[in-house]
Amino acid sequence: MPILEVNNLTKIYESGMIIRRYIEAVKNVSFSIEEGEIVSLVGESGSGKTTTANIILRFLKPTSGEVIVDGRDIWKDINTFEDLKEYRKKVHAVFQDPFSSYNSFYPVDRVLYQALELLGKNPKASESKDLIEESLVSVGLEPKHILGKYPHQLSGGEKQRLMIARCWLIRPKLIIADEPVSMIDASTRGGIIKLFEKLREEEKTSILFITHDMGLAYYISDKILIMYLGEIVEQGTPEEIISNPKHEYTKNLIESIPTLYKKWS
Amino acid sequence: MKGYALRPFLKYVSRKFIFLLVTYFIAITIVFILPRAIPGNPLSTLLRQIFQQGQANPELIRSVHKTLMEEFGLGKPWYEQYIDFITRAFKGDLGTSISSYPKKTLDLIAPVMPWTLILLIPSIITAWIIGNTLGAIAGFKRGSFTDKFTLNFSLIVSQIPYYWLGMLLIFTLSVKLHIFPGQGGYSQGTIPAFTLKFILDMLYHYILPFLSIVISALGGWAIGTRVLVIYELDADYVNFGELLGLKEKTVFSYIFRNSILPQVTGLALSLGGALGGALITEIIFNYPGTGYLLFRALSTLDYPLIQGIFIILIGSVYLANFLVDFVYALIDPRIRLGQSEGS
Amino acid sequence: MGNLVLQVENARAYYIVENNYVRAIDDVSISIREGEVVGIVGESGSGKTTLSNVMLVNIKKPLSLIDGKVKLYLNGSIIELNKLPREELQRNIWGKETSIIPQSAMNALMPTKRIKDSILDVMKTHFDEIHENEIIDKAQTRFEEIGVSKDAIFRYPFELSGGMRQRAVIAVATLLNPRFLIADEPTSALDVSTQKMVLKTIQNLREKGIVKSIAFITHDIATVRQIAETLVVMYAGKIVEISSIEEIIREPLHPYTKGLLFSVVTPEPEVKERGIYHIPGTPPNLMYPPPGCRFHPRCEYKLDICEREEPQLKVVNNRKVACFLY
Amino acid sequence: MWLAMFRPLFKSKKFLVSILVFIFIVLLGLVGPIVYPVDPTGYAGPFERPPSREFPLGTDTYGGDLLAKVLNGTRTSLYIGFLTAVISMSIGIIIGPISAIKGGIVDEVLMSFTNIVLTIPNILLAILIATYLKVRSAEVIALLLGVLGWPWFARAVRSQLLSLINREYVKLSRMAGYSDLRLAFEDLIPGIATYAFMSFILFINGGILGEAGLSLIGLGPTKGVSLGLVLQWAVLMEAVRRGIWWWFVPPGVIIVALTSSLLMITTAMDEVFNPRLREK
Repeated sequence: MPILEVNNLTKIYESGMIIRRYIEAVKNVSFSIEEGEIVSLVGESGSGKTTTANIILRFLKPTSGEVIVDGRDIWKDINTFEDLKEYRKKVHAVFQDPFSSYNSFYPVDRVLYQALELLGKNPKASESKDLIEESLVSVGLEPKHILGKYPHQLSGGEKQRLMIARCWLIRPKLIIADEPVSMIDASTRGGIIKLFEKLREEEKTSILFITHDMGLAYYISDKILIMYLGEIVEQGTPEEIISNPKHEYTKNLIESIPTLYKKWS
Repeated sequence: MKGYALRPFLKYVSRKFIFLLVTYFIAITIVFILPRAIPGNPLSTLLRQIFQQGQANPELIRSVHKTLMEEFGLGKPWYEQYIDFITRAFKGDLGTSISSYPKKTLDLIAPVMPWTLILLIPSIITAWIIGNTLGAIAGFKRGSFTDKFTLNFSLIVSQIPYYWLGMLLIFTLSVKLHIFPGQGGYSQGTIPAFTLKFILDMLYHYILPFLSIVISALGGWAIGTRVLVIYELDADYVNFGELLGLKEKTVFSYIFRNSILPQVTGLALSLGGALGGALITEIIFNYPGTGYLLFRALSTLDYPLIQGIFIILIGSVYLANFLVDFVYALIDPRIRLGQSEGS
Repeated sequence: MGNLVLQVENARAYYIVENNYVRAIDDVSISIREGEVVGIVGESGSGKTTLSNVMLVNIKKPLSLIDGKVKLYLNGSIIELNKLPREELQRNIWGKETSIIPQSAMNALMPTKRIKDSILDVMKTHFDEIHENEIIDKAQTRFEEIGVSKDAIFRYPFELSGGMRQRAVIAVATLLNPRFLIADEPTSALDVSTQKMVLKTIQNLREKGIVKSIAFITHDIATVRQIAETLVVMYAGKIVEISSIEEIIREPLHPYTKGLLFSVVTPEPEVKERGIYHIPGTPPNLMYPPPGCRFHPRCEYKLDICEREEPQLKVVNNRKVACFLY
Repeated sequence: MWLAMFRPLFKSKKFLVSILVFIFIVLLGLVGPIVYPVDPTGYAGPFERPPSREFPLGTDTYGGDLLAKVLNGTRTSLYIGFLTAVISMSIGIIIGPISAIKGGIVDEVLMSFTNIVLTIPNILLAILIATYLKVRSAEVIALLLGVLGWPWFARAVRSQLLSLINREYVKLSRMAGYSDLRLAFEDLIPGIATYAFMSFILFINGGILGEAGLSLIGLGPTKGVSLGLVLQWAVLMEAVRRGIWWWFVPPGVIIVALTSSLLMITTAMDEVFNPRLREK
């Protein structure tokens, strides 16, 4: 059974009180993710990939279609606050902007205490402190250097690692990683990518990796979905997509990507 | 092509127009509801007062009473009163004054309205221009002495009520120094006419009320524009322009132009407040405008006149509001041509 | 190798922040020659944008040029740009001899003026007398050369699409055929398809002789590799390596260059084979840079000397590198 | 954290000077009437006396002690200003967040309503309403001004919240199972707190100036003393043209000092907290 199943998802934005306008952000999107699989959703700005993420995270209600996580429809089968909390334990996210991922009024470790609370653990218990330190170490952060600090005192890479530490605590079945490294310096990106891979290896976490960077998608994923103007126009293994793109859009996209080892003609 | 280019402009302007029309309708409705909704029914109080004042002429009292009953339609169901009220308002029949019975309210307002417009329009435009220019210079030279001085000056000046500044000006420049006349729109004894002599006399009387509005209104504009300019200083087009060699003067003109555009819509929104202030200023100066008429109406509790003045004033504010927005849509190409969103 | 066009010698440019210095670039020298495209690559905080401001001598508070020279070679004579007052630079140098394609080209043109009016304003600064029609004709020709319709100059910037606007900016920046052009991350905000178009446009500028030489500033080696011959690698306000781009890709010398190159992920089999690399740690706070080599706290080849002495750029096999390993 | 946040504020000269002026005037209003216990409405002595040792601010046409009037008037004006601010803020802080959080049709209806109230010239409407009220206590004046003053604040709160709600940390708190209420208190309100505080100050100004304006045309509080009422009587009695400056200058000075010191406080706060205005 796939961990995530998206069936015929459509999101139409409506606006205007008298004259109504409609924008189709996501059109009839279907895909699935198996346990321990990393699937990349690749698209340029405005392609609808973030809207898709927001729907899966249950922040946005789709106009039609269904999202099934671990066998349960996230709109029909979640009715109580407790159901929702259960769902939150299963699906987590890492976002693009490490700076706006932290509320500047609180120390950065708040994100970890929040995770413990979600799990129903007493954040003040000594066991909690151990869990937090353990999670920090597992993402390569020095607890002394992080605990009690405010967001502006950490680098973007450290903040993103801390987000993954949060995932280590929650151990969700699915992580929606929405451009998690696009605002991180290239030389530190790799470390974060490896942390996602480690999560997948050790915890069998499935990851929906949303990105505009075909190189990253090629490197990290088991399967790539190409999204264009709200639709998934092509999907396949990284090798299939890169060496044998079928859709015009994908062909053009791959041709435009600057390569390192070969120069453009 | 031409028609296409016009479309966003017309859309913007007609949207504004409809919005203001609806709002005006609501405002008139409030004018209708108020005397009927407020406990203690001011109308009957008023009628009682008219009797109590015991004016000598019982015939007059009776006809005032009759007119009032008719105009306010008391006794009729509210919706009939309402429809009556609205139709008469749109016909320009704003009722009959009590204090100057049997004059029609509109006939009383018509002659004083121009005085208010002559005072208000030039002064708020002058204040807008001077205030924005000062603010823009201060913002452009941010951190300099000029900036600090302008800011602090504007912060204080913007909080001086027009009328109190008027009092100070009358006291110093008129009462103490006898430089300017301290009251009226023209010298007593002269008759308004289109003669050079009268116009000069009028201007002479105009200076103090004009100044008191200009000075107190410019502070707010200066503060606002200064901030807008500071926001604009780091704009990409400024940096790029400088690196293409644009002179400071040209860069300033760019920034000025872009920061002043939002202030045009600001002008539209500030009109109501400016009018309120100007009305009170007129009272201080015994200036023969709407404010003075309103003051008289208020002190004689001439409700029909008060209502009439409000319907006209609120209408004028909306009309001016619309005109300013129209001009704004004309001068900002992003509105005129319709900026494509999210590119 | 062509003649020198622009030279920066031993420049130190610091930001003054609360009575302290942020040493944004520290003792940096760079030479740009006729006909070459020099890539300047570095990550955030490496000083690459400050360097672009120094090359143009656009020094504004809180940045100040503490030390160093910026020389422009013009028809056999040498102008020390750092000695010219700002007005002089504006009138005779910027836009005319040196120019820039800014990072955020989306909003780089005056938003409430037609492009032609912005162009006329620029011309008015450089020439006492201008003939409007002539300028418009010339500008239209340049627009067409660059691949923008010539009617675009009668439009407002917001009426053009993203890619068109970017190219209009390039056209405006190069109207007066500047000798030296800086492209400051001109593609980093663009989708890849637009990015390629813009890169081609910039390449054409040199091929058509519109500009003599280009400094292409970026954080992305894969992008700059398509367009530049020489690569300057910056780290924490210093140049750590200068070499031909092919050689750097074949064999990076400086440990930082190595780390940076191996962290690049492109959809190529080579990348999957070599794996993805990252440099541990974070770049230093330039208010308190580490002593010795600024990279030593993150360097896996660190020697004892690296903590004490600053390595200077030295020539190694026709390449330049600032590292004690060589 | 809060302490550390406010520390830079006390480095601002503008802030220090204006807060001192403000505190001084508040003390005048609060402590003044106790220290100087003269009946502000009573008959104190001779008419229209200039300031003297006996009557520090002189007397008016009815022999009223002007210092007593100004001190008590300051108190009333502060009270009205504060109450106005509380009312406006309460309305704005309900409408703005509901509009932002609910979105959709609720948002559109509430914002249309807000825009209508915003465009109705509220001073004129206040005058009109006040006309029909036979008894106008200080509270009624404050209610009137407060009910008409909130729209710009509601709009600003809405747009600030909209930008906060889309911040990623808000989503992350939600993903940690936060309820809407907890989210509002922990993540949203701190984000708009300084802005709300600054708006509160501006509402106080609106109340003080509004009261003075209404009073001047005879629509102020029908009992008690306020700075506006002192000015009104000065105008009615032609104090300006008869040169009785001690009657109309002090109340005006207090109004201007009070409101401009408050405005300066907000400006200083903006310079410290708004990154785009911070001096480089």
